[in-house]
Amino acid sequence: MTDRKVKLTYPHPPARPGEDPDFSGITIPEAGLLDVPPLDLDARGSRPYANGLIRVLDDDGNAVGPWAEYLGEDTETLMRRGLRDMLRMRAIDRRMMTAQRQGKTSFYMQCTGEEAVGCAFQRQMEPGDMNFPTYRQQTLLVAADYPLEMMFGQFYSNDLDPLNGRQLPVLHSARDFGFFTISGNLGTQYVQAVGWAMANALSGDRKIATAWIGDGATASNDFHGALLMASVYQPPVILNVVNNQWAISTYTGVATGKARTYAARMRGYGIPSLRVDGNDFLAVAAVARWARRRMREGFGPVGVEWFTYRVAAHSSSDDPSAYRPKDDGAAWPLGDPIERLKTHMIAKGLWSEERHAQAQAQILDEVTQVQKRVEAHGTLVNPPPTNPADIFKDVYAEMPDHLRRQRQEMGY
Amino acid sequence: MTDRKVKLTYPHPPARPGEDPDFSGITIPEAGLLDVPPLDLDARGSRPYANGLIRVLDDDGNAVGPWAEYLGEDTETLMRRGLRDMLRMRAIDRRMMTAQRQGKTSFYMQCTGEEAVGCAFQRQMEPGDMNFPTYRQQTLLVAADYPLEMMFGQFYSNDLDPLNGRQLPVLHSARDFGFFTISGNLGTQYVQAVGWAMANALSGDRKIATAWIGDGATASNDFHGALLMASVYQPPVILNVVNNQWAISTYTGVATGKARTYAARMRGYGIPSLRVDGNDFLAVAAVARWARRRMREGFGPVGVEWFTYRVAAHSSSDDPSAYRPKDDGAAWPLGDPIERLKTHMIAKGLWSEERHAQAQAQILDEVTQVQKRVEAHGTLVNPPPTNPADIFKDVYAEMPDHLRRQRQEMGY
Amino acid sequence: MTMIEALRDAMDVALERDPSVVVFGEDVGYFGGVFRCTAGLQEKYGEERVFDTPISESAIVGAAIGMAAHGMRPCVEVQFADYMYPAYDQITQEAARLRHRSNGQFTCPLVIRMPTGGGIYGGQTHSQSPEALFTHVAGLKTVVPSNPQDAKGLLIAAIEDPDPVIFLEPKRLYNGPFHGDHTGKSVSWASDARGDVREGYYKTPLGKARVTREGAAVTVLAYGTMVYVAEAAVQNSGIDAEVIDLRTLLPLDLETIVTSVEKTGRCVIVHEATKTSGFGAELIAEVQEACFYHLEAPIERVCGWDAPYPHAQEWDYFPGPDRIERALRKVLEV
Amino acid sequence: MTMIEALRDAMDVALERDPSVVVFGEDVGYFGGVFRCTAGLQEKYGEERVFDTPISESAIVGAAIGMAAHGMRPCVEVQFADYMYPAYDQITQEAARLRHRSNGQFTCPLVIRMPTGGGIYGGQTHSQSPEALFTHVAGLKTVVPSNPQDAKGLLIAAIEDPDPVIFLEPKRLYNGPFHGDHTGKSVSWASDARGDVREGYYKTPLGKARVTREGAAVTVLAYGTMVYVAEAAVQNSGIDAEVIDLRTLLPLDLETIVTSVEKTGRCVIVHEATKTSGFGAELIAEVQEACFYHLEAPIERVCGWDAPYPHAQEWDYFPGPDRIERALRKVLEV
Ligand SMILES: Cc1ncc(C[n+]2csc(CCOP(=O)(O)OP(=O)(O)O)c2C)c(N)n1
Ligand SMILES: Cc1ncc(C[n+]2csc(CCOP(=O)(O)OP(=O)(O)O)c2C)c(N)n1
Ligand SMILES: [Mg+2]
Ligand SMILES: [Mg+2]
Repeated sequence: MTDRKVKLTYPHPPARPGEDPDFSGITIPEAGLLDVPPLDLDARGSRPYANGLIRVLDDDGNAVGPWAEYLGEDTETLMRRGLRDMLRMRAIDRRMMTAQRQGKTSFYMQCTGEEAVGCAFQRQMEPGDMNFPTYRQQTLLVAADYPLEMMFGQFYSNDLDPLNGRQLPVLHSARDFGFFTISGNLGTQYVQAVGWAMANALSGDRKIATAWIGDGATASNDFHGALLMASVYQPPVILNVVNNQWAISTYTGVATGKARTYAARMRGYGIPSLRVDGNDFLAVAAVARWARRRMREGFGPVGVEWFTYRVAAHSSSDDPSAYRPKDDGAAWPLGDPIERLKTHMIAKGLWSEERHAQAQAQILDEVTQVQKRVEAHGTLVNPPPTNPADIFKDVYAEMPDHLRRQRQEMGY
Repeated sequence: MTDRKVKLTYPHPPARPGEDPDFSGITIPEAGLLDVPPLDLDARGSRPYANGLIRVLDDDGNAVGPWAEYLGEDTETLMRRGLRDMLRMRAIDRRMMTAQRQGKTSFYMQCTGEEAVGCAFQRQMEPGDMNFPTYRQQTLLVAADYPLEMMFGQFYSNDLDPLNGRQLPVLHSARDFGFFTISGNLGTQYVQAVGWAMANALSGDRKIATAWIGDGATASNDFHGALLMASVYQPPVILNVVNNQWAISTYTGVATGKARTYAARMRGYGIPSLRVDGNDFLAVAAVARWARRRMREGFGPVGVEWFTYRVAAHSSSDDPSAYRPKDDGAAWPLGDPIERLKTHMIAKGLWSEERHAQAQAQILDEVTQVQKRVEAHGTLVNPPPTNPADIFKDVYAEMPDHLRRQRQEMGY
Repeated sequence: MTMIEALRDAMDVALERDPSVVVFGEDVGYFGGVFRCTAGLQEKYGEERVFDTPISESAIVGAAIGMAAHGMRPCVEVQFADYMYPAYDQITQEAARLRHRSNGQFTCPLVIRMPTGGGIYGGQTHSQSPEALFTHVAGLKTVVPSNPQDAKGLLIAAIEDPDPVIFLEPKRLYNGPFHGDHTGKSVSWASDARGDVREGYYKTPLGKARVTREGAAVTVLAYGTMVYVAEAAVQNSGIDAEVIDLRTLLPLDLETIVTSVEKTGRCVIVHEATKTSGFGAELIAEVQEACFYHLEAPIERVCGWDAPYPHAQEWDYFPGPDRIERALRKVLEV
Repeated sequence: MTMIEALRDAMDVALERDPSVVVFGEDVGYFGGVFRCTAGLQEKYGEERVFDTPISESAIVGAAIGMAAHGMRPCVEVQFADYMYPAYDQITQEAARLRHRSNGQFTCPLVIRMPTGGGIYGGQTHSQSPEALFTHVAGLKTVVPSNPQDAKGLLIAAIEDPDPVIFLEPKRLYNGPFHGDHTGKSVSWASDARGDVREGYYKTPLGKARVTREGAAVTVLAYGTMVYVAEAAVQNSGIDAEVIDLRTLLPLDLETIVTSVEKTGRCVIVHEATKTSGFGAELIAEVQEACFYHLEAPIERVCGWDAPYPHAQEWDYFPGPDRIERALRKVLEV
């Protein structure tokens, strides 16, 4: 009786453990093909950008096409800073993963391979702009020159932790650095960012909000709510999707379904959307600059899909060898963001392999020094960290009676 | 300091009370322009159908274009039944509204102007197919020949009520008539329909599910969840959006934002989608037939936006004169579904004004007779309806102890 | 003044005094809300301050959280408490926690108004009383006014509160007190002293209960509509009960409750919400702990049955004066 | 067998016996779940029976409801109980009510599994215990197993149950019992009799508690991880306490509880969830009503503090043996 015609489909990644990495299904348009649209681009007009891929750096490390021209005067400083930020980020990831493995904290999440996205983006934002990041945008903090002492303090939950040990090591909050308090619940902050941007517009403070979400979390309800609210009220918000192809063990196909791209999905809401090579530092910087300018002119929200690859494990609790080929990341056809920027800078005569090795070592050393200093204040497990009675602080602005009684019961 | 460039937008209806109805902003393509796509249409290919409007009946009542040819052999029976169903629906609405005004029940919701959607759709479905309707698709019941005794029984919450008085008069449930139990919470059933359709595919029962939602409720989380799940697993489900331009007092613009159409929004999920003149009985029937056939072939979900107008108040609690021009509905450029089908049938020599008036009177009389018979069993307020202890039944399959104790406490 | 007018007046005062106050929700703008609580406010303050939203409770609350964190004071409406569930994630995991998890960097001064309770033949999706789902969540305050005077003062206090406040409005009281007899004549607020609402700005502090009737025999704890139903039961029975209107469920005014129960030695708790794990359970837990040695009888609960709120059997479900009277007699028997 | 293996075994048995059983959720298919509870099941039963889903808890539950109404028996996983909130609308307004509101036309035999509780340094979004948010909702059953034997039998019973069951798995017990001392050596289920799980099909009935330790001085009501922490406290204190593992919170085995409290005259309730409006309140309400004349002292609650679950202060938050011991002594003082 069963009708074999009607069957469900189940999206699969191109390769599984034991197989070779396979990215043949991914179409990569040439760099430099797409032009820079006017700032008042509408959804309809954004079609080629939503279905295509904005790229600046070509396979040989040359910066090509109209977006290369869009970077402003001082691209040299931009690139030097960017390279430093990305190297610093990678050094932090490395140090933290090691410390986590040594049992000095509970948990960590790396952003290896995705450094260009946040590092290039953040430098195009303005003071007072507010990012609503996920746990994989530590890059936004690094590029905002967030003191490493605070980052490591939270990592170890010691007395340097700006959040008093309340949050997981990766769930930062740094209002003064334009970084909203991260939630462990996926998606929730996407729509909060839209609300913040509405407040930007209503208060006339000339600032903007930026929303961040992973490809997997685009499935969340708040992704939908955010796009809808942004489409209706047109606040100054940049709606970022970081498509790194994986949601823990789940392939991005389970989040896209038959949609062409995440940018296309956003475009369906009437929000002009672009898709960008997220491993191309210059492409990210150029598009972020364009988006920030668009906000300034009051042309409303924009969606950006940053196309990248999660090279590392999902988190310190995850082992990707159980669900994808070994060294998958190394085969990613859009390369490594640090390598690509380095190659370009060398080609431009601004950098060399030697200086790169030197810088890398120096940055790792700096980071390690900070880490050691901070670790001397104690780690999560040794010695015991923050004050237990602190649990009751900040539940409310003023502590109500029942919490006061509970604090007493605790012995404080 | 405020930057007047960055301002929020607030969508408005074209006219408000005291103004003339204004539908000049609505583009209505000619009837018959769009062809019938292949059953395996994909999202990309559905672009013209999602942004256009499928119409069969032109302004003079002629059935034109390729979709007119798609109705099957016996269009005469189809139209006669359809006209009768629609007239019956309108008679029911009329009788029920009057009774509600007389205080014989708590609440009612009419579907005036939207009769073609459900009436034409349902006759294209097959036995065992399951509709997941909203409160405004009583038409699906009428066209499934649901006994009026049961409908009125629920209306009066008397002993003929198949739901034992538990539900509001409009929130029907009729499994044997392919009608899923309606929830008062908007949107929830859209994704349940997708789950049911997944079960259709997994069990190989050759049946399908149809999901229904209003334009306003497309904002709900479950709309998003449903489209995503349908896009990922490709079950046999028809995803209907009834765009009647209003959500209580809120104009449809607040639900669309800058999106072009609801069909376009669905297309963004990778689901092929069509937009149809919902006041055109023949267009609805043709597209429903096409969609049902597509399902049979296992080509996956399809989205349909039925473009119509909510002529009546939102509900018996609502007074539209507070938020839209008087007689807005009469000015709706796509006319009245009954009038349009009647005109066509007269043009075809199948009908006449006299027979129409006669049929109308006869149907109203039939409905009134049933109503009277059912009313004799009691109304919500007089005499008291169903058994109070029934509250405790069906909370669980077996009544647990605590409910047994509560029933005793009640005195049963 | 009706409770609807009192609530409107409160929002009017707040909008007038503080430019960071904004009011929004489904049908809240042009039309003024399906219960008319915001009627006229958009006209008065413009669309930037009072506006309509899409039908997404999670997006309404989510956006409001973003605004509140930025520094505004949103006062949003969920059309019926029964429709807050899509927003439950944003309310409990986000609004309730911003201050704590960011160590005070971000805060969430947000009010979420929602009509609650039954008595209007609304069936299972227009009658629910979800207060216990909020009182279980640290970081939220939960308020249930029972009359126009309180409604105005409490709403102004809620809007000025630095933390998120759930503001549950008993819809059966919108137009008048309701003593539980639906066959009786409906009473308007005009004929009730508590409908006499002061003009202009005033606050009724959150966290303070009110003894609405003094008595020595037994303490009745109630809130919202049940305050009147309890009063009716007391009246009918002739029992010398003390009735306490809790007004705020969290923070709870335990002092007023304990003082009363220590005096009476007996306690009956009344609410419309389903019994199991309802707020009555928490009240019992606190009262038995604080007043154990004063209690002469088990504390009784009169609540909604543990079933979905039915449509036609509304008055069999609703905890009416008779059921309350029976409970009063029961605790007095011993 | 670990609890993870026992749960997997239960699903294996159910998938094997009944073709209408399907298992799905985030990372549940190919990978076998972030806690490995479904490892190997997709390989064994194919993708149509065991599959991965998008990250939308509401869509997972919503689709499962549709499948259940059609006649299947979905057993879905929410990755952490902390992530059930987006699905709360579907769970409480839909799954819980299909049978009632359709007068039995549609039913919802659905199991929603979710890891619950703290003790793994998961911070506020990987540690919550939301059981009271389910017990308040008529139409749901709520189960919390505390050991592999029960976990398997209860899960099979839940999957065969004709109504929706919330199945909360204390993640701190996945790999072994935990007595509340995180500095001590971790114990595996291999060394515990309750880790000895029978092969093949068996059911542990929903709604039956278990006395895990008999005693005469005081009754301790606990569930999940707290059963072991309570046992440790009892052991440490040398008090002759009776410990009851509730296993199912709703329907509640009141008989077993009442029998015990009538014997001991004293009662301590322990749970990890925040105290206010937690399930402990309901237990107190029922116990004081049923056992009022047997009670010698106020019933004590030892619960999570009314604050978000902190990361670094985990062991100050977690209701450990010392706090329980203090409560035991307190109720015995009188
Ligand atoms: C509401 C919710 N559901 C599930 C989870 C568990 N979870 C944490 S991260 C993750 C995968 C997210 O993938 P993606 O959005 O692609 O972000 P990425 O990790 O790739 O940066 C999941 C399922 C969660 N945190 N919140
Ligand atoms: C979750 C939820 N939020 C709000 C409501 C209240 N409500 C009932 S109908 C309605 C408008 C729905 O409009 P639309 O979806 O366009 O359907 P229509 O009434 O036009 O058929 C609203 C807001 C609800 N029932 N459920
Ligand atoms: Mg990802
Ligand atoms: Mg509508």
